Amino acid sequence: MLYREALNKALDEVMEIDDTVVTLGEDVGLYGGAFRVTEGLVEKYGEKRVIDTPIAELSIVGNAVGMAIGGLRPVAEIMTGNFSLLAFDQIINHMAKLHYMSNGKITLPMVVRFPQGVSKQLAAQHSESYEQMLSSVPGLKVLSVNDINYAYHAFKYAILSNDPFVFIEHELLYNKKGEVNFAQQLDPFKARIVKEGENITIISYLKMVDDVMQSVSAIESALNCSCEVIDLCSLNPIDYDTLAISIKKTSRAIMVEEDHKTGGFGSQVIAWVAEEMFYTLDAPPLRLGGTDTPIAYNRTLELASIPTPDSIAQDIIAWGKKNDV
Amino acid sequence: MLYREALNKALDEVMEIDDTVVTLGEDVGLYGGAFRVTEGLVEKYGEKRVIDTPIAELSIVGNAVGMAIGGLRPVAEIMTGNFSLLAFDQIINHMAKLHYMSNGKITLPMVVRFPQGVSKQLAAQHSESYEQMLSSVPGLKVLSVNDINYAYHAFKYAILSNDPFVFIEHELLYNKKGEVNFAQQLDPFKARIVKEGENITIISYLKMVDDVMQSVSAIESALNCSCEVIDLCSLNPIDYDTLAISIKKTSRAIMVEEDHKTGGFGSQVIAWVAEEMFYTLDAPPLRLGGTDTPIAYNRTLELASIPTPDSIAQDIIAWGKKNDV
Amino acid sequence: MNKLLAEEMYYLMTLGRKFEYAAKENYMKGNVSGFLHLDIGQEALSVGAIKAFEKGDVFATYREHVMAIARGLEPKAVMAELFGKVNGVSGGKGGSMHLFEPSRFFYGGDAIVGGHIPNAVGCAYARNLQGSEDGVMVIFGDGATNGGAFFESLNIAATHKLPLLFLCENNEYAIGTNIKYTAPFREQAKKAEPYMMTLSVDGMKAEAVYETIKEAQKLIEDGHGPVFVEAFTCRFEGHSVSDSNSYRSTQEMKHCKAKDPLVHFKKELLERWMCSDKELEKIEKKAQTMVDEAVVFAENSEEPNAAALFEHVFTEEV
Amino acid sequence: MNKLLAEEMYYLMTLGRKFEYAAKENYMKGNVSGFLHLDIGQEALSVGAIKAFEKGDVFATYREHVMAIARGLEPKAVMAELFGKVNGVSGGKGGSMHLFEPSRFFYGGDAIVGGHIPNAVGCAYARNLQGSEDGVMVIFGDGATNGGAFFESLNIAATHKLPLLFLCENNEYAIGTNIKYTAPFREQAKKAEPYMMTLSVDGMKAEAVYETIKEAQKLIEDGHGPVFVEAFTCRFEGHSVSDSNSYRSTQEMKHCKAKDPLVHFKKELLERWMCSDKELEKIEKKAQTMVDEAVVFAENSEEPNAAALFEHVFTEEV
Ligand SMILES: Cc1ncc(C[n+]2csc(CCOP(=O)(O)OP(=O)(O)O)c2C)c(N)n1
Ligand SMILES: Cc1ncc(C[n+]2csc(CCOP(=O)(O)OP(=O)(O)O)c2C)c(N)n1
Ligand SMILES: [Mg+2]
Ligand SMILES: [Mg+2]
Repeated sequence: MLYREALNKALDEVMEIDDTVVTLGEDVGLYGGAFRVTEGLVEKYGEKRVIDTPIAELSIVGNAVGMAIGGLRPVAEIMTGNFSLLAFDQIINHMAKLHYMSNGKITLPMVVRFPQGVSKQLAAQHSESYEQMLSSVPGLKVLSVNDINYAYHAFKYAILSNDPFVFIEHELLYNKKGEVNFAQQLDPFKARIVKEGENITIISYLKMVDDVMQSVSAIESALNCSCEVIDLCSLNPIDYDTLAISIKKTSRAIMVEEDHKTGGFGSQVIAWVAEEMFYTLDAPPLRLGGTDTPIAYNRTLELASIPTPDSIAQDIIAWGKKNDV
Repeated sequence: MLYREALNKALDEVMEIDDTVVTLGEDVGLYGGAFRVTEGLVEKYGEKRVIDTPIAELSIVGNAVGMAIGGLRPVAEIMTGNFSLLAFDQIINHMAKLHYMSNGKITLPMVVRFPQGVSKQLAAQHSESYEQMLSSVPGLKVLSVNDINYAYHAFKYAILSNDPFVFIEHELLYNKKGEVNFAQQLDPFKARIVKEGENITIISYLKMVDDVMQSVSAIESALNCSCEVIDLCSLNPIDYDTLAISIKKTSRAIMVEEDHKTGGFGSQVIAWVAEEMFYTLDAPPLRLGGTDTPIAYNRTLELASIPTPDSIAQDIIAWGKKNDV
Repeated sequence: MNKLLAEEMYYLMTLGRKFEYAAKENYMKGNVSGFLHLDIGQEALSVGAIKAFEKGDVFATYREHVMAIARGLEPKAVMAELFGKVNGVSGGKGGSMHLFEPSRFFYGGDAIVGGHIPNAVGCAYARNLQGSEDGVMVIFGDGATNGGAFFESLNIAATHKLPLLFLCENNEYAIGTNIKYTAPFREQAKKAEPYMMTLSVDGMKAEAVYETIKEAQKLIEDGHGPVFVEAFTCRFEGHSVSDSNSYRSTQEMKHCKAKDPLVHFKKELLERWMCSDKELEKIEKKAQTMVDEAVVFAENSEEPNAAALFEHVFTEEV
Repeated sequence: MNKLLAEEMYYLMTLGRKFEYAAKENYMKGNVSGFLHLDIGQEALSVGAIKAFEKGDVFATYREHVMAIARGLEPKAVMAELFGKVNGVSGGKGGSMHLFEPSRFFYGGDAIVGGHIPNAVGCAYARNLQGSEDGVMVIFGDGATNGGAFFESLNIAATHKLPLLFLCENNEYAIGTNIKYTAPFREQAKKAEPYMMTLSVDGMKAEAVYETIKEAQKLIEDGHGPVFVEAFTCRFEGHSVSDSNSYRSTQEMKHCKAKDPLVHFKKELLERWMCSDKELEKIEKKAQTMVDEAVVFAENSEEPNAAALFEHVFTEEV
């Protein structure tokens, strides 16, 4: 099953059992979604529940908030992360706050989902990552999904939850293949240990988990060590318990993310490591992220601006040599 | 001179010498600005250069971008930080990127300024802080100003620069009194050492600098130590050099900010400290920030959700005792 | 409109006016804080519209005390909210600008100008899907009609023929800026004309407002899709209690106050519905008692406890 | 329109068409990547509008190659940009969607639907303040007319009577979604009617487009404030090269292609301007040569060097 098919299946199953679930967004109907996540749904559930919206992101989220107030469970798709900026007022001032401001009287069972990140030469207005902004907003639960099995279960969970979720995907993961264990009971807020190891904890999420995994054997042989790789899965809340257990074991923590390094999501993780795990650390923590430059169209520049399996291996090996790993 | 008068004077002087400078925003004209920063300017420069805009934040910034393309130097006011979310697409997708995407052909000499933060019981949709989001955007220079002298010089610098600036103010600073040294040559990107000290480096910015200063004597007597207090002034770029010198001296770093702690701006600073100053540190770094809750209207809850001089002193003293300061 | 309803509306308008003055007084005393936007001068509009739109959902702005009360929210729970107390409609967390009562289908209280309009559109979509007969009414100021959220909503509501009543309270000001600086014409209904039927009404006359909203509601029920109603009105006070109102001349204010909706409606009651002075006095007294009780209730209500800070961030903590 | 201009426009339309096919071919070969939005079928509109709006600033979308070339940007510099090369108009950093040439007052190339419209408004404001006679033209699709940025711009441009020409290319599709799902009517000019004069034109006819834009420009020069022009058109290809266009039936595509603007304009040239086949052949050849040279130029141009990544983030580094 492809990643996008897992999401499609999750949504389809929930729409089947609960007819308050609707999905809305640009081209989600007949067209099947820009990345085909909603394929086949309009044929099955009709235009009233699979809603092709105008290009009006503020309204996509704002309407979803109102639908939730009115008793529906909307799943709003924004075509690409960069366009979500147009909806930031609705996401942050409304979706995240109405439950609190109303002292719990209003509940917003809803999901806003979008793909983000560097795909292939889509240039600066189509390639950014906004998890650092959204995961810092109190009142939003933010999931960001590398694994297909996890994607299926976590997405379903988010749709059926009574809290507002932001579900962040990556353009380059949609065609990833994998298995879904439909019977599994999965806690979507629990980090996933992708690979166990003894000497370095490498923390990542979304697409970068795959890049990290590709770099691991080079790192392990160069530093003669073993790496534990953790996929955060949930960005808000963060599963600090799993991180703490791992770092206690390894005494070393590295964060790898695709976003511009300055102020990236990983700074929260590493700041937490520094505050809470300081006496456990045998080496300074390391953060790998993108350069602080808008994303360029040219492929060489584009790739030079984000971590790649090669650059990850190189940077971690250099860090390891410098810090006696 | 009041803080808001210093800003007013800076803008007035620049408008006087350069008639490409215009200012736009809601109520900036006849009304003189919600916080009176633009008072008297429409009378002096007319409605064409002091532009009362509709309540349309996306356009306020979007028009400013176009004015800059057209050869003006716009200073756009957004009434309150929370409303800036409506303009995030223009700030991040346009203002920050056009220079880069055009390979330098388009330049955007412009400033977007707004006040933010917890004032007094303005509730969740009028009290937030967004410097962590905006200072992580490549292509924007972000200043956030505690000091009146600094405010005057830095604001002037920003207006006259050819780069796009976000200039973040705080609602509770506008009536702060102080002196401006008009003759001074001030580097707006240099952090300001507010108070020298030997044992702890406390880093802050904007209003929190004042709260930190109020807490310092309690901390110093309780821990029998001396604190160095640094006002960052510029949030992007960050003056890491000044921080490094201080932390090398004190071996301890604390970050105090008003924003919700999770993912707050300070996480970037502390992550940098952990990565770059690890071997210098004698104690885990500490971050103090607001709770991860939307801002409540009730005054007690509101104050409980952000650092105050008392809570800062308490938290730092507790940290100091625990870590043998 | 029959006499009973007219009296009820007069009661609500009087209650609203007195409530607002009491709120202002308590702001001056320091019991109420933050932004306090008074509806004084606009009561005919708030009460007329809410009473006419009996069923269905209502989305309002930050200037919503009177609407909330007309909708049936208890004045004491509204006042306690202004005081930031735990018995306030939003538990003291929302304050003046954020009054919510889903059990009365009232989601007043958005402080982002125009931000609640897309929410109302979404709710109307839900009602449509659910096959409900009752539509949604969304109330906003003239200042909101220049923002993208409003325009997107016109388009979407018209495209889906949603049961949505757009009610624009045109008081010609957005804080201190007159509408002539920010829109090309005074009548904001023009903006809705390409999309839907529009009606306009003198917002200082309670009965006219009531009838116009009823007419709009009927159009919606008859399947005409969304309807836009513009009501011209005038606020007597500054934008909020902290605004000195210095941008409006004495002349302009005099002209404005000459149209006092309470004075006008009282005259109607006396002349057209043959109410006696005594009857009206009784109503006014009842309103005063209600407000006095509300203030006492708010004063005596508790502060939220410290734990409240962390409650209701989510429905379930992880 | 005289023969000389007609021939020039035919040249530009032919050049545009051939350029787009060459771009597509090079996309298939892997020389061009990212999103590549072709203008094939819409050349009469792009060329007619740009040639008519000779002076003044132009803001366009991501579907802007042909406009850029008509504006005088060198085809080889545009092709090199598509190749991501250092001699591209944006140094290889922008790509197909981000072509900028301030020296030709061309700021085409915004990839946020509707995002450039407020920028054009601001530029028109600047031109007004500077007392310039030349206005600004902003070009956008039918899909952009549902977004808040567009609406806010109508209001602001009308309020300030800005010298701004709104040009809507209505091809009835936003990616794969037909306009009937997202707007209550097909004619988007209706949305502008409350604010400004509107004109509409068959966008498949180069001369009609040219004349209509000239007329609009005249209205703006005469101080009528902003003008809205809607041109109905049809794109022959998918939304971008990676879109299979499966949502449009063979029937619909046949109908659409029957209106080929090149075929139509060629016929006009032969019949009305008495051009000879030979003259037109010469023009077509010249266009082909230009495109061939552009491809060779792009192929031979260098990649940007590694340092380019960090250049032009700011005008001055701190
Ligand atoms: C998006 C946004 N921008 C600005 C503000 C600040 N503000 C609050 S009320 C107001 C004026 C609104 O005027 P109008 O819509 O006419 O309503 P009225 O106050 O007249 O009832 C403004 C600008 C805000 N709350 N939200
Ligand atoms: C704000 C935003 N939302 C969504 C998109 C994705 N997108 C790119 S083009 C497009 C369709 C635009 O249609 P239209 O405006 O009619 O222009 P056309 O492609 O037909 O020329 C969409 C939805 C985008 N680029 N920007
Ligand atoms: Mg108003
Ligand atoms: Mg289109």
